[in-house]
Amino acid sequence: QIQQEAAMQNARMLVEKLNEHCFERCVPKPGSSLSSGEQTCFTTCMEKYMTAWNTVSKQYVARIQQESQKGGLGGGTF
Amino acid sequence: QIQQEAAMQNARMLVEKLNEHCFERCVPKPGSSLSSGEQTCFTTCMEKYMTAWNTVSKQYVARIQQESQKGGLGGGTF
Amino acid sequence: QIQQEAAMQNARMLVEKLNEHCFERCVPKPGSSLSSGEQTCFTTCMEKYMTAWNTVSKQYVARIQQESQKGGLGGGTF
Amino acid sequence: QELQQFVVNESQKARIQSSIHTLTDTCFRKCIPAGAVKKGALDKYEEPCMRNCVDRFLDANLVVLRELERLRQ
Amino acid sequence: QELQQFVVNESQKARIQSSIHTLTDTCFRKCIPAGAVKKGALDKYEEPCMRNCVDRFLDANLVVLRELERLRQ
Amino acid sequence: QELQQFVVNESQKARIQSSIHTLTDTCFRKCIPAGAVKKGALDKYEEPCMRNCVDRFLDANLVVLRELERLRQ
Repeated sequence: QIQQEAAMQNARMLVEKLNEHCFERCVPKPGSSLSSGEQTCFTTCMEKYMTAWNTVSKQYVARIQQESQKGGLGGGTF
Repeated sequence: QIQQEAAMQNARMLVEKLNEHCFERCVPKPGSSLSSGEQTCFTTCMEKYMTAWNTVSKQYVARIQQESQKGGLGGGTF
Repeated sequence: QIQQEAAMQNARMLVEKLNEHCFERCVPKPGSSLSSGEQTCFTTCMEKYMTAWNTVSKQYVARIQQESQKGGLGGGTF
Repeated sequence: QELQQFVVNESQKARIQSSIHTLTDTCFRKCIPAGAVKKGALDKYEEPCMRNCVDRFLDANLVVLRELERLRQ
Repeated sequence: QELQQFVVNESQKARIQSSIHTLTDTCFRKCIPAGAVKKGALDKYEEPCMRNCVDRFLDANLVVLRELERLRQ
Repeated sequence: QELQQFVVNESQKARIQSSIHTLTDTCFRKCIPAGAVKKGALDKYEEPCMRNCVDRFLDANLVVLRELERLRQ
């Protein structure tokens, strides 16, 4: 249950950050409705942010494993 | 008591954000004292931030109610 | 043990903020390795951030003491 | 069980409060021009901008949630 | 009761630590010019700027608290 | 003792998750040009930039940790 809570927390964080970045970029001046251009920008931006998040995760985990094989400083520090 | 703690937490957050925004805007170069111009800017900015916070609260709560009447996705998601 | 945990938390926060500021300033375009210029900038920036943190701590604590001697509003408010 | 309901309600309220702070932060930045502040009230451009900003942010939020729903299936 | 006092003290300390981090963050941004960093020490402009920044931030804080006090009455 | 190990593991995982969010935030800002987003995929400049950004951030992190180690001695 703790793990499920952690996964939820993680998803919530992703959605929050994604909203923050994409709203910033796609809706410079909020009008009386979301224009179709803004909506497209938002969906695209969302896709890009999630791809970026995946890229970062992979790179980060690979690096941790690499450092922990080398032992030493890198082991417990990140 | 939990509710009181939450109200305190809420007020603290408001004051923190307000300070952050208004210090940024009103004190570009911190000098050896707060000039009267900076002080006026600060009080005005504070008033504006609190008005903005009120406007956002009302709009947000109205929207939640509207979505939860429609049911569906909007209900538990915000 | 709680105090040790707090000290750790404090150090972690310092390192986090320092990384954030110095990476922002010293590595504008991340390349395939950290250049020696970037590395020097980073060590210097780190030193500067820690000095700044010390300056802020001293000034802040001095101010709290000053205010609490005056009593009144300043006492419990910061 | 009542206690559990109480905790759920409180943490939901806390989440709403936190969203309101985030939204005020974001929309203040977007709708109130940078630099010194001249008037405490919101002027006739700023006020609707703040309200639209809240609504468009929540619209965008729904776009994200619908898309995530779609991807999960 | 001693435990309670201990918890109060610790959470007060935690709040002070957190304020110091926020202040360093804000004032570093304000007082240290953007871009690459050349010297580890604070120069003769940066050092008083950092100290003034802390004091003016706390002055401004007091302005807010006094105003809130006034509004509450 | 198993419980303790579980808590340690979980909080380590939480710290990793949180680092990934911070890194994505920082590197997205650095590698994806400001303004409207045209394509969902990362293009041939953005993709290596994101990966380099993660690695250089961790390199820089090591510089800091080594320096702190050195100062402590």
